[in-house]
Amino acid sequence: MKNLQDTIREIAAQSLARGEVELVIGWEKGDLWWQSYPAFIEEEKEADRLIWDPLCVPNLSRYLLQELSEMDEKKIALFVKGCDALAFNQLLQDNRTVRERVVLYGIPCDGLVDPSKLEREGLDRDLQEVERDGEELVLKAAAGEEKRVPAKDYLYDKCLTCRYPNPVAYDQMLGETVPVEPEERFTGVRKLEELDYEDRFSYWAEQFSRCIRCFACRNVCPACSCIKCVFDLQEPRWLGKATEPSENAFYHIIRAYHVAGRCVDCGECSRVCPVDIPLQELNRKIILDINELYGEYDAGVDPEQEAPLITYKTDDPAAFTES
Amino acid sequence: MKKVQKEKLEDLFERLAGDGVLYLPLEEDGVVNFAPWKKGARVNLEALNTVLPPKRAIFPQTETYMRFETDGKKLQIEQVEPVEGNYFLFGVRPCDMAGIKVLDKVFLDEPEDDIYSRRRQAGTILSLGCNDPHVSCFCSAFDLEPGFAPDADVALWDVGEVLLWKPLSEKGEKLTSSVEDLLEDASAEEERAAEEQRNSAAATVAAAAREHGWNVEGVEEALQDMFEAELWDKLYRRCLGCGICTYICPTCHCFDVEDFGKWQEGERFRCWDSCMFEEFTLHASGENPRPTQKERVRQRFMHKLCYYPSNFEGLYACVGCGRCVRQCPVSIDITQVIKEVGGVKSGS
Amino acid sequence: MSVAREEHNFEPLIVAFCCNWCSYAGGDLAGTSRMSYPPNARVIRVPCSSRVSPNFILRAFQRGADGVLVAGCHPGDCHYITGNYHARRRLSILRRFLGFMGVEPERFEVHWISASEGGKFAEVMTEMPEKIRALGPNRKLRDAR
Amino acid sequence: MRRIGVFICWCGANIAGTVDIEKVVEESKKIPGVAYAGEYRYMCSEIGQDMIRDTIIEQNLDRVVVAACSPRMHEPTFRRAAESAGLNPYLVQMANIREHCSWVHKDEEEATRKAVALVRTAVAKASRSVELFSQEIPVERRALVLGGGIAGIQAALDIADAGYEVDLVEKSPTIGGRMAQLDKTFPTLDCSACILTPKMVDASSHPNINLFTWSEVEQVEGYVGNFTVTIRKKARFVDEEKCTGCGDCFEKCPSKVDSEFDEGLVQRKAIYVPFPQAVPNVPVIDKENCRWFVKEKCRVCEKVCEAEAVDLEQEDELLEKRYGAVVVATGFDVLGLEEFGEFNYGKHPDIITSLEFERLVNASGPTGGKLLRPSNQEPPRNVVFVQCVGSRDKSRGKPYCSKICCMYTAKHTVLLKEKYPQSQAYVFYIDVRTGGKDFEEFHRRAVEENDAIYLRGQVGKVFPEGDKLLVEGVDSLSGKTVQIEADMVVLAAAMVPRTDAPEIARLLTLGTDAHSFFTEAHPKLRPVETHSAGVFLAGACQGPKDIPEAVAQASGSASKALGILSKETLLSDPCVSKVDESLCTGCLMCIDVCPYHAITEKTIEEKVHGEVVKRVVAEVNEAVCQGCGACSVACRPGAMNVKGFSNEQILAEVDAVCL
Repeated sequence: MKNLQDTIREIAAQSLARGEVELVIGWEKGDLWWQSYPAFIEEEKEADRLIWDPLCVPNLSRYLLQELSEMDEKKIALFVKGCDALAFNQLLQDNRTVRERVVLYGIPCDGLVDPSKLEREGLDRDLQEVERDGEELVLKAAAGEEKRVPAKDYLYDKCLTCRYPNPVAYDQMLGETVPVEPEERFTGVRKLEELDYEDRFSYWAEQFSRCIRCFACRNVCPACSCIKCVFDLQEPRWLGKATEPSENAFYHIIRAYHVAGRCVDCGECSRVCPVDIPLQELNRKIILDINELYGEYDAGVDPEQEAPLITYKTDDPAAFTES
Repeated sequence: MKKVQKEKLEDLFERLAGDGVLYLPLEEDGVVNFAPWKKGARVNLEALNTVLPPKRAIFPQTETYMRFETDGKKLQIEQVEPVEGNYFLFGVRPCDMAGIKVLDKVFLDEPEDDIYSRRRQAGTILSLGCNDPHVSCFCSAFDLEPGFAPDADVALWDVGEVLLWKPLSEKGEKLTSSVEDLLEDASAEEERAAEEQRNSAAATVAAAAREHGWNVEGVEEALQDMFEAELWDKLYRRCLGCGICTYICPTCHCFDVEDFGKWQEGERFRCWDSCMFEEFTLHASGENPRPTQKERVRQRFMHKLCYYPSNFEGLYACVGCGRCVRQCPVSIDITQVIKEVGGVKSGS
Repeated sequence: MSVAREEHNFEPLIVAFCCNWCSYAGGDLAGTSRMSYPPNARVIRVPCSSRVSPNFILRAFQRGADGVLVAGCHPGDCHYITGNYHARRRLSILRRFLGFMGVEPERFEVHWISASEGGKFAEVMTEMPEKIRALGPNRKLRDAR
Repeated sequence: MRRIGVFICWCGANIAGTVDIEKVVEESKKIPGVAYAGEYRYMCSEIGQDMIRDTIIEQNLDRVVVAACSPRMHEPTFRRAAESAGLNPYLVQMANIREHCSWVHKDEEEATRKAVALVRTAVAKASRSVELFSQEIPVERRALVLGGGIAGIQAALDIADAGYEVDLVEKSPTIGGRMAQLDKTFPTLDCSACILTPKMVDASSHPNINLFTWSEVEQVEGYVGNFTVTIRKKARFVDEEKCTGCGDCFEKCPSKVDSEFDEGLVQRKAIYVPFPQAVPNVPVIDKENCRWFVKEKCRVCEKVCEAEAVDLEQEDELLEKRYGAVVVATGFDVLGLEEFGEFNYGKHPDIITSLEFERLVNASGPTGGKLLRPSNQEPPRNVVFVQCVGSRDKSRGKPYCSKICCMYTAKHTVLLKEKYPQSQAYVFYIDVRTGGKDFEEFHRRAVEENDAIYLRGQVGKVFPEGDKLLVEGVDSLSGKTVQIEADMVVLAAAMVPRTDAPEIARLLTLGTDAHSFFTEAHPKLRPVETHSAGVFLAGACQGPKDIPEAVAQASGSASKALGILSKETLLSDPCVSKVDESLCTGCLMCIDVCPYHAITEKTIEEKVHGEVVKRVVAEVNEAVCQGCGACSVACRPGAMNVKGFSNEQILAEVDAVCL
């Protein structure tokens, strides 16, 4: 890992020094062990702030929305994990970014650590730093103590089902590609589908009842790139501000529907939800149905491929007689 | 000092719930939040902070206060009673209790907010001292004590098999006598244990504060001159503009007013709003005095650490609960702001 | 004023989005042919089934519809050539998704009804309330206020 | 507050018989925004319309709801009435309380309740209605006719005669189309060439008609009144100006290929004129088969041409032309018979299609009009005609009836008898359909005067035996198996659209049916219009037709086209999509779902936080947009809205209808 981090710093410093780009977006470290967050580096000497560790989860592609429009013709370098690269491609397909103005450095990613999984087992106590070493995580405590645990047990669920850990879009790949061994991603959806309609409804009603309408799931989503979101319109007022069960359901159904065929399955929605609503399952249900009805489609893999909900075949199947 | 055996808690809850709504930390799908207790509910008194602060019981996210009906040109308006009756907030952490005090200043000072005031009065708050603060806890920065909430009606401490129980107010006394039969006198040993826990918790947080430089002294004054500081240019860039930090904050109290209409009838409600949202300051004209996330992020920190204390005799609108530190998806961390501003001051 | 909503005497309220060229005309034909069907459904005329946004469908459920119908030209016969092909994909995904949310599929139906199918229009208008009557009033997604 | 007027129609007893009008009036008055509610026996009558007009003025109404019949019936009527009172016509909404209410519900209470709900919904929509204005679109007063068969020629002549310029584009080297291949026409037995050739000449010499043969349409942009069409004028390699039509070039040309015009019964040269009466009578070089283009040697034609008209360096020309209206008359093909192995078509020269039969009996055909068996050039004696080959055949062919086969087969039996009185015609048929003027009489003539033997049943097998063809079939009337020793078998293969019909449909955004026939805008009432405004259909490209039908439809199309060309400007329908640029993200998904290519992208400049930034947004060409609204649903933030069916309006309707 350290090697990769050095490479990242080196590349960032170089491309800024050579004037190839005016901004590098990567990750940097906060005071607390889990804080690896987006860093915006504009000067060569700042490049040493950049880090790479198994907690660099925030998806950086979305920042292009804001940064590109503020930088006129300037170029930006971006470090992309597998999911970030899919997100980038989706932004490209949605006409929300410009390929020529972005330099992508691909980072093959072997999964990121879910802090809550460490906390659940009390492994966060005195924790200072988390490192990845092969199949293990090295947990470094304050007093220099080290503990090794199997990495797989502490990765985000979304990482365990990741199908594109190696970036699909990049100008330069940093590091060795990692093996692709995803767990089945539709297990959760299929499990819910075993419930009858009443139980499904109760399940979701309960989940949605926790929603506080913070819109983090929307704001973090690389497919939610509208300048003005339909939920924020005053007129027509599609969504009221009251956290009523009905309004919450409307929000979550339409949110998922609006990313139908464009969701790259990065799972950031689930990750950022402060009340742990399994939002990714909603998106995955739609992905599953699109795959089943209209052919396998992976959003973000090929920005040239036509998204399934803006095209059709004359002999498409319909789901209107199913019950 | 009294105590209640943990095995008797269920009886206590039943008693309290019979006398009003009993809000306490319940666990559902791994998420712990204050919610009305029902028999069989999964109570979690170990969780340090609930995801959402207990302010919801006093200042609900959505609250209808008026109904209206039209009939031709006639308009009928009916006030909706805000108070649901008695309630108990059980297991409120000292930082969250301090958060309620911050809300009190806003809503109970003149002009008094009638809805809030009536709700506040109807509640009895039982606080629970923290024994084992989290790495993100920084209440001591605001002179709060993790182990004790002086403003609660009853203070509780978890010392193993029992919860120590100490009434702090008239309401607390009244409650204590109403559940007398479920309480016992605490032993000196238990009291000493509680004392030790209090001290150790306070020491832990204070040590962390020292280590990280979480010192709010002078921050309010420093920020007065920092409206145009570079700090904001850096900080906002990673902000996603979601409302997590504000909605999970025990001191945030901004609300919006909206109508829900159905043809000839409807209702008016108020609901939490967030200064992180673009629409928060959007004028009907289309003008927005806080046009970008930079102004919004600045506003949040300025409000908590500068404007509010300027208005309320130096009381910061942050209680160091650490929720935003933990929950912000991109780790925008108020302690870093405190540290940096403190640093700016000491450096200047 | 509204259809009786009491559980014991439950008459389902159905919001029917009908495309102007085929299904609405099919409804007109049912009328001119003096066919008879129950009054549960109320038609909202739209230019094309591709104009029907999921937002409208959900809003209908929120505001008290017990069922929602979208009716358009048969695939291949769209007045706008391809509109119903888009509607077919969009609404198929939505229908399954609502099912996933726990809304019984009988509550959201899509039918292709041509301008000459007055009989089919009347049939759908008769059968859909029957199915929904068996399910009872819709409480899911409904705004209780 | 709005001042909405509600006008409730009794429609005599049609509505009032089931709906309690008084109650609807009373309830309407209670609806917020309703300033007036009244009723009348017949709102659509002059008195009713006057009442609407006068009330709008007297009551100072700003919106109108008419509760009456279907808006598909009288919406234009009531819009006009409102307009006469100075109200924008799009501020009128209708509640359909007849077709959707009084006529289908029997219980008065229920029907009345529903009528009130429908009125309330219309009021809700009306209150969200805004004034809409049509745009004036200038008309390019020229027409394009696609296809130079009889339908195309007729349409072109009609338009040209009315004084407007027409470009007639034909894919093959000559105009004339299928009709030029025919010998006689039923039921009058006129000589096809005799009636067609003068028309071809008329078309070519008409001052208002420009012929573009050996040309294809490559691209179509624009909309009614303003089409921009790119025509590929394929290289002919013969200068039309210089060519004298002497024919030396194809006399000397050494390359031979099957003649398309003669259905492959004979061969033509690589440089050729399809048939002697071709218009223009200028040869064309078929590049695929020309020695020069294939092997780079020869150039014989060039050498022999005294007029020096042969120009082997010629290149395709792309012409960009503008039109106000388009007539599509691309005609038909004959179904390929690969699926019909039992007939052994293609395996034996005496098993032919009806079109090939036409060539064999045609005086200009390969046999000079002598009907001879292709296998041995001897006159046939027994000829078996098989009807419905691929027509009315869901499983292997087409489910539809090709319509003309019954009649041309009757004609063929008559022609056979004329040529060889000793011959015998057998016709296998499913049904004989003779709907048409003098058709049944003609058919009887075939049966009664010419002794054609009609056998109701299907042919199971055709196979050669010796120099004969054995035809095995079933006579379903007698139930017996029939075996006929035939000299010739003629198959009435189904009529299908041209293979490039889907491509034409794509270019012009036409609808097609399952078989790729173009669809008309309405099967009864708009039979020559298409869903693309300004594009009209003529002839068999729309469905099987005989000559008089094709001609009639062509004249119909021409008059529709003239309806456009005779105006200097057109008024657009304002109920189309509109972009709110402030909401548009520029994802441009709307472009992908628009069937009319009505949406394009444009770059706008706007001031954001004091700085001018550029961004891409969608833009609707209101003249092209037809208002389907597919874009409005693809648009997530709702930047794309449909005027007259706006998000605000439909939402208001949903809310009101659910009360």
